[in-house]
Amino acid sequence: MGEKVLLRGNEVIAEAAIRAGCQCYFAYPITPQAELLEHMAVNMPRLGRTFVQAESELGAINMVYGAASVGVRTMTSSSSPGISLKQEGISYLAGSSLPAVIVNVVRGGPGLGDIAPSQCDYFQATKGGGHGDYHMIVLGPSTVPEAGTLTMLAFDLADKYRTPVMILADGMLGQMMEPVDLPDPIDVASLPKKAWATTGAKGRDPNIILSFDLDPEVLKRMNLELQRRYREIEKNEVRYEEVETGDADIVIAAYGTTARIAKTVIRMARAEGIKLGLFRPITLWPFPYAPLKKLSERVSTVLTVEMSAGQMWEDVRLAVAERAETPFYGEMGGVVPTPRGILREVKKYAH
Amino acid sequence: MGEKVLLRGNEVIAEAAIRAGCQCYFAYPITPQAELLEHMAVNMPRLGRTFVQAESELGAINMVYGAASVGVRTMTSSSSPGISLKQEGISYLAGSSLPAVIVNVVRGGPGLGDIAPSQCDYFQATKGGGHGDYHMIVLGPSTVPEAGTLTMLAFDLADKYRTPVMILADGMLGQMMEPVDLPDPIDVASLPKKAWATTGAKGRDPNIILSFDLDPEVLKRMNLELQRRYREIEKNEVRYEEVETGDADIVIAAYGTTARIAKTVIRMARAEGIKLGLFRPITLWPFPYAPLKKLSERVSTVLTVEMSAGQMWEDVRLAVAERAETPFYGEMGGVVPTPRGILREVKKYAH
Amino acid sequence: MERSVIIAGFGGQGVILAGKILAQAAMNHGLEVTWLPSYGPEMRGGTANCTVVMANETVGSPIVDEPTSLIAMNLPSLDKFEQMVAKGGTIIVNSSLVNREVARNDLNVIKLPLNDLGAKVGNMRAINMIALGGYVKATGVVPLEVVKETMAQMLEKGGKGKFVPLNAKALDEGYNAAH
Amino acid sequence: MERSVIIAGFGGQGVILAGKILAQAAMNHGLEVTWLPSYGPEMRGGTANCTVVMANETVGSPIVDEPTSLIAMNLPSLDKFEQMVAKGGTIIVNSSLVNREVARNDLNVIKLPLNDLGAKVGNMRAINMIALGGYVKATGVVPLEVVKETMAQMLEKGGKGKFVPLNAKALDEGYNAAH
Amino acid sequence: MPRGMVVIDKERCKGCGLCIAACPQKVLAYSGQLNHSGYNVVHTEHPEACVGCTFCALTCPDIAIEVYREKVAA
Amino acid sequence: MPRGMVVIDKERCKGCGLCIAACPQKVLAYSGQLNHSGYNVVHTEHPEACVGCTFCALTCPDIAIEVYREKVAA
Amino acid sequence: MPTDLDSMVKVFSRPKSLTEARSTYCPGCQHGILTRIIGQTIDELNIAERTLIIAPVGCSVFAYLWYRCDAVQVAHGRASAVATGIKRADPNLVVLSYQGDGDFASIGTAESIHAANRGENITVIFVNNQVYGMTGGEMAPTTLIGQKTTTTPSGRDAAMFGYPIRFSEMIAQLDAPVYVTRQALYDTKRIMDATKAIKKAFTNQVEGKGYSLVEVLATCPTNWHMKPVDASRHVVDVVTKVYPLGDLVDRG
Amino acid sequence: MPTDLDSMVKVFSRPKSLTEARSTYCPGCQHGILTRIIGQTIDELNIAERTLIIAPVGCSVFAYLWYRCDAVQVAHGRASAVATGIKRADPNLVVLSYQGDGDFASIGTAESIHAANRGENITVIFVNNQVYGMTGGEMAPTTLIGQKTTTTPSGRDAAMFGYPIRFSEMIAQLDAPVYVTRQALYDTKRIMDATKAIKKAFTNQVEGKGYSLVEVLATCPTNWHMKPVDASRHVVDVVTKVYPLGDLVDRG
Ligand SMILES: Cc1ncc(C[n+]2csc(CCOP(=O)(O)OP(=O)(O)O)c2C)c(N)n1
Ligand SMILES: Cc1ncc(C[n+]2csc(CCOP(=O)(O)OP(=O)(O)O)c2C)c(N)n1
Ligand code: SF4
Ligand code: SF4
Ligand code: SF4
Ligand code: SF4
Repeated sequence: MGEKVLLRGNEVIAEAAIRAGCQCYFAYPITPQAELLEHMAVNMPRLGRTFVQAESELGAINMVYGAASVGVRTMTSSSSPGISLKQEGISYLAGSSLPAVIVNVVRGGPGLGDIAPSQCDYFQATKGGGHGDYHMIVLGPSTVPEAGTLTMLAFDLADKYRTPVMILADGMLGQMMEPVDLPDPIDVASLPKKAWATTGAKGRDPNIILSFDLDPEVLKRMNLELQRRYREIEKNEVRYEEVETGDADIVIAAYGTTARIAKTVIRMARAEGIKLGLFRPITLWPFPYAPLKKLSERVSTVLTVEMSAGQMWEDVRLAVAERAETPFYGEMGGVVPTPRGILREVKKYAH
Repeated sequence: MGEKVLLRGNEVIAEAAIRAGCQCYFAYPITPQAELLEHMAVNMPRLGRTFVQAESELGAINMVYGAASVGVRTMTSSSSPGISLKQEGISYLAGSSLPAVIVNVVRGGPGLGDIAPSQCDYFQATKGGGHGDYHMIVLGPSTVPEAGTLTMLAFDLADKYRTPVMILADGMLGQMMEPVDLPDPIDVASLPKKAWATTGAKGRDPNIILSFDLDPEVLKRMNLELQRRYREIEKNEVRYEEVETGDADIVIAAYGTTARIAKTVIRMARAEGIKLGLFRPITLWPFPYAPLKKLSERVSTVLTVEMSAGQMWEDVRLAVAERAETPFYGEMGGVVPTPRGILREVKKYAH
Repeated sequence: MERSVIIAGFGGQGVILAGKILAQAAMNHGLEVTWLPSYGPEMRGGTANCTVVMANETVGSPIVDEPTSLIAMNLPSLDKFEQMVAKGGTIIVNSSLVNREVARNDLNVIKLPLNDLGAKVGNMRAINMIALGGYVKATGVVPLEVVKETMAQMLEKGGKGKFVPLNAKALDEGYNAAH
Repeated sequence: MERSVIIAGFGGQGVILAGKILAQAAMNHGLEVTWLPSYGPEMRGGTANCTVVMANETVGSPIVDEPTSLIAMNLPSLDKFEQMVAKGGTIIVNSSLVNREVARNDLNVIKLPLNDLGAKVGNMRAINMIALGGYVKATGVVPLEVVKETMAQMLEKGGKGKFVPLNAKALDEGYNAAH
Repeated sequence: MPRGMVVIDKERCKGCGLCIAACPQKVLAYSGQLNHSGYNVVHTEHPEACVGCTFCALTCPDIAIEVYREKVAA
Repeated sequence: MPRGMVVIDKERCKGCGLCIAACPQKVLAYSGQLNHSGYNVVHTEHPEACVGCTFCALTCPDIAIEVYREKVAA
Repeated sequence: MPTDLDSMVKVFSRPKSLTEARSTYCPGCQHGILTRIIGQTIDELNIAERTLIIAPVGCSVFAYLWYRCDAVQVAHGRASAVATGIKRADPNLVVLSYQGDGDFASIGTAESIHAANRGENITVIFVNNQVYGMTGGEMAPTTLIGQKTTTTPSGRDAAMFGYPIRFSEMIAQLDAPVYVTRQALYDTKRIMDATKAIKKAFTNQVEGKGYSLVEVLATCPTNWHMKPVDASRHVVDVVTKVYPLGDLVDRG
Repeated sequence: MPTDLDSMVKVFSRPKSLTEARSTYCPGCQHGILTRIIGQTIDELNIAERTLIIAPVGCSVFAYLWYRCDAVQVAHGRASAVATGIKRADPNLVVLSYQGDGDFASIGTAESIHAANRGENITVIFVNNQVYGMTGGEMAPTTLIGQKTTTTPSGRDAAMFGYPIRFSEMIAQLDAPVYVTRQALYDTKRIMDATKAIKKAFTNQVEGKGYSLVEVLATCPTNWHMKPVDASRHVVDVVTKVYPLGDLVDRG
């Protein structure tokens, strides 16, 4: 398309999904992702594709399970409490090796919380909020344009590894507008056929979608296959960004909206002579442990900044393993850290 | 009551809950915790207490939310997929500071999985399967008698800290019988009154139970109060067991059923001259980081053994921080590691 | 160089749209830009606001703790945001509804009687454009013509082309009224 | 010293109860004990089994990969568990239903025609007690009298006191039939 | 003296107009004044016509109206 | 020659007895033989009475019964 | 003012069981009328000290602010389950489960139906405004055929989105409920009828009779994009044709 | 055997669309009869190549083993939602949502009702055996008053546990469903009636008519603690009194 347009993050995710060939979208309304639903309500029927406002988040994720079984690209979106309701369904998707995209426009929690931006669902997304040994690929966009490109990528990764993929956004990213170059729509017909999909047992043996076997030895084998795929994803798909880390003494570890704010902090800090850099994981699962480990060997401090009580912080500490200081600065409940607030923290570790 | 009886883990948890003064129990059937429900179905009405078979796990956890609001001791139980369905409710309980006990008799996952014992819900339990920055206290009993004592403890801790507490058991612990000395019933009347409970605004200002505020600054304060309480719990309530660690060169880190099996392995290993010990977290949250850190300073290897792909392993590595080797041995899908299987792993690290 | 403005007022005063037009105009003018609304129930019946950040380089934080400008369409908005404005910044105040002076004296304060001016251009719904006109004059962040064109394009796209002349007049009115 | 036995058979053959009685008897006899059933759908219509571990000290693993004994009430059970039994261990086989020999020769094999013996004591439901009697004789893990008493207490508590004489007879029958 | 009287809490009134429609006596009308929340609030344009029937108050979603009625001689 | 005939798959039969009750001709009965799953399976005790009505097969939950009927001369 | 207050008596004032807090509803939103009716009922039955208000997720999420009663704010759709837990824990409490149509008849379908089927001794007020108010005007299960919402931008089409659900009629199929009724608030008479119905629903609970459900047709001027007065008219002209008023069950 | 196979024709055999796998049901369980009827229907309509079987959680969790059709095993209670997803993604597929009464009428209440209300063009078979079979005989929403289950050890008491739910009657209140019927399997005639009903429910879908629901009263000899033949008798004598047989909606 080439043409720059000013759009909300929610709309960009929706539009990118459409351009990635999403055929079926199912969701239940919730703030702050209402515009995503609305964009789909307007545009999916127009394109002859499926939009269903489900009776609940449980309904929606299980409709996704159905559509994914049949082999079409499919998506659902929600925000924190709604995502909690999808946990059983996500575990089933993972267990049944079904590709699907799930968007969480995170808000303040726990419980009903509020509708302001937050990053307090990182654990749920990356460690597995559902039951069982599974992982989703979790992508953490930092700007509105990146929300678009990562959504396109999400569909590709989902298909490639037969796995659910989550876009972990937040209320700010969903609500804000920013100029964006919308990616070109893919050619749906050119996507590889899914031989495993339950499209009707015509001229072949039946295909079965399932996440269970009552024989533990068989279920173990199914789990080993999942784990094999997770190791492959860890090998191939780790994505991250480093900003001004070359000479950095202090590095901020942050993702998503917080990372974006941190970029302003770098400018402010460098203006004051503090050698500050940024390590930004783009894949939150698989987490970029190795590059952060490497980086931690040559900095004094890795300051984790999150809109949470310290969740990604655990992964940072796992990577750093006490090689550097690993302090934490977090805001909670929908409060967004300000550049000045972060700078104040940075200064505590600058010498 | 002094007399030893042979009972199933599920029955012991149920009976301990009754003796801890659980007034209201709500649940939906699922294997392998059926006997827990059945014990409650028989005994709660007999004692004039509440037993409701809910329409679903969502129904059950929200009934618990209601009963907890009113200030009575209350419990629900389920197994893995059912616990996933309770995640929104658990986040609400935590957000609203409501005491309640939740039992997860874990089975193989993900998805429908199977009904054999597993430890694959550790992440969900300890990191927060629901949305938002919250924690539950998570207790991991290793034997049937301990399932009883920890259930009693769970109710006390829930009330003390106004928090949900989870008993993280597994199918084997739930199904097996073992001799147990049932604890004496507490005197319900002697429990401290809950001034915050919504028992009717008689002679006082209204009490309100809620987990939200639309003003991020207020929600932040609510979160800070939760975090303050979590720090207090971390200070006061860490529990763990060390077995033959005094001279140990290799230590197995394991909890629950796996830890019990590891005790057999210690006997076998020591018979062969291998200095093997066991570090067993009893509180899985708060995890005993400090004692394990200390222990890791004087052993060569901390071998984590779980019935999972390696979940508690992350906490072990956080504690050990590369001070010792941290290999992992896991079984999945409901397969239970055998003493010989574990010993084989141990030998890889014995010199 | 980064400029930022918080536009705030009652629910019906059109602050969200004013912000969108400004952001789109700035983008058309070649600037990097972010637009961030307050959202959800707080808007209903009560107050609404949005933040526009415009810069030559990539915008860092779309939330600003020191906006360079504030457009306060009512008293609660002035009360809430006055202290945040950066030293030397600009405040546009709707003096029709705000019955107090701006307390700070390190700012460029422009009082516009928006409701009276609205009556003058013939439609109270256009007061957001009057305010925006005043802001453009005071800050010069985007040329008035670009704002006008952008407004016209956006209204036409939304099927509200017939309101273009009115809003153009309102932009002029505000532009001229600002000293 | 730790003894363990897997008791396995068809769903209706009473293996779960036999295991419970053995476990309770061992406990009454002062031993540490665990009892672990197979559970869930695999029981339905198909086969069932349970594992009892008895020891002087705390029982470690209630799952055993080398049981010291096996009671195989039917062919699938023998097929499934024969290879697991510890060297020098004991297998009680229901020779009424198992039409093959035990393949291993490092075990103490006791063949009991349980169905015929059941007919003899007058009730096919008692064959689990016949097998248990044989096991007690072969292993001596708990005295027969303790098992009998325990059985009587348990049946009486469950309101099935009238079946005590039959089951006592069955225990004797199995005890005597085991060489 | 009118038979009834209504007192409107200006800061509670949201100017929805339901009371205006509910009043059988056409007592109420918009005042043209904005309150602190920016609403055009209702006032008693024809207080003399009020019969104290309470219809306006019954319909007011913001419970902004109190109603008085003439004391009936005991 | 009987008008009908049923063939029972012994390994599928679970001895539930529904077919015995469904047969209007009382053709079927328990055989007293256990199959490999331990079920007392049904057999045709009175094959000569079979009319091939299929009632037993319709009711068999395990689809253990096939039914044949005399060829009608063309 | 020309009148003499001394010669007047107050015949209508704020119910005592309500706090002074201002409502958070939009201008003309009939949720507000219900607040007043409920307050009045609590006053009349003198039960403020033992009433528990369940504040759902929806525009009435702030319901806990308005009553001088204990209150519990609950997860979206689960109010009837929470009410069950409360009532079973303390049967002496009077429990009001106040729910929007999205809450009660969509996400909460299972909890709503099974609480009714168990005959929980609670009072449920189910506010049918044919739209999701709080989240900005999406389709509700009750949305009328052809009605435009943000998720049915060309109007609700039965083939794609199904039909407006008459949930009370479904509940009325169950054996347990003692009282199921549909009321409206579009004029003074309907407001007085609804007041009676709500009082009856509370009285049933106080007398231990069991489950009562009052469905109330209400307006959402904001998301219907109508003036409040026109919205009331719309209820008369259109909405009551799909959702007829009246008692469906009365076993009291 | 005295008969001469050559002179005989096979008049009843295993439906072609079924595999050779043995059933996992208990002896005499009527789930098995339904398997056969469904197989026969798929044969008759010649739709095996485009039929998708949804295997629920419950005793029929293994349903995917029995048909020579593609199949999807789904979460407990969510079969109707999954069916919606499948059918919307590919309307050419024929989707059977096979669900137990716990699955359909308890945990799946919301998904069941809203799929029906949307009029999804699917076929639902809802097996009402008044008990949770798979998990060992707990109370189902359909359990009869006085019926003993593991969670109602003294029999279902309405005051504590509510009433047996007539879910099909609730579904019949909706505007969308084209066919809602209740059938049984306790004798040959009923089996033949049920066969007709199931064929009709599939035919409706093939012809694009919309949502069809066949409730089937079935036995669970294991958890009823009855011999299979006695269980059938119990359906006639007791169960059909609470759940009358027959069509509730037929807009086909
Ligand atoms: C689990 C969950 N899903 C969705 C939401 C978002 N949400 C808040 S209110 C609401 C619907 C409100 O509609 P209704 O119940 O009809 O009440 P109204 O606002 O119209 O009074 C929704 C979907 C939520 N808070 N939680
Ligand atoms: C979320 C969840 N909750 C509970 C269960 C346990 N469970 C398995 S089957 C079943 C009920 C089965 O009953 P029904 O649907 O009536 O089918 P039936 O077995 O009687 O055929 C339950 C509760 C589960 N697997 N998943
Ligand atoms: S009904 Fe109430 S809020 Fe509405 S205009 Fe009248 S007084 Fe104001
Ligand atoms: S109906 Fe079938 S399974 Fe049952 S006894 Fe007859 S042949 Fe065997
Ligand atoms: S959005 Fe609708 S329901 Fe909500 S407060 Fe406003 S008018 Fe009332
Ligand atoms: S438990 Fe009941 S429903 Fe399940 S297979 Fe057995 S008889 Fe059938």
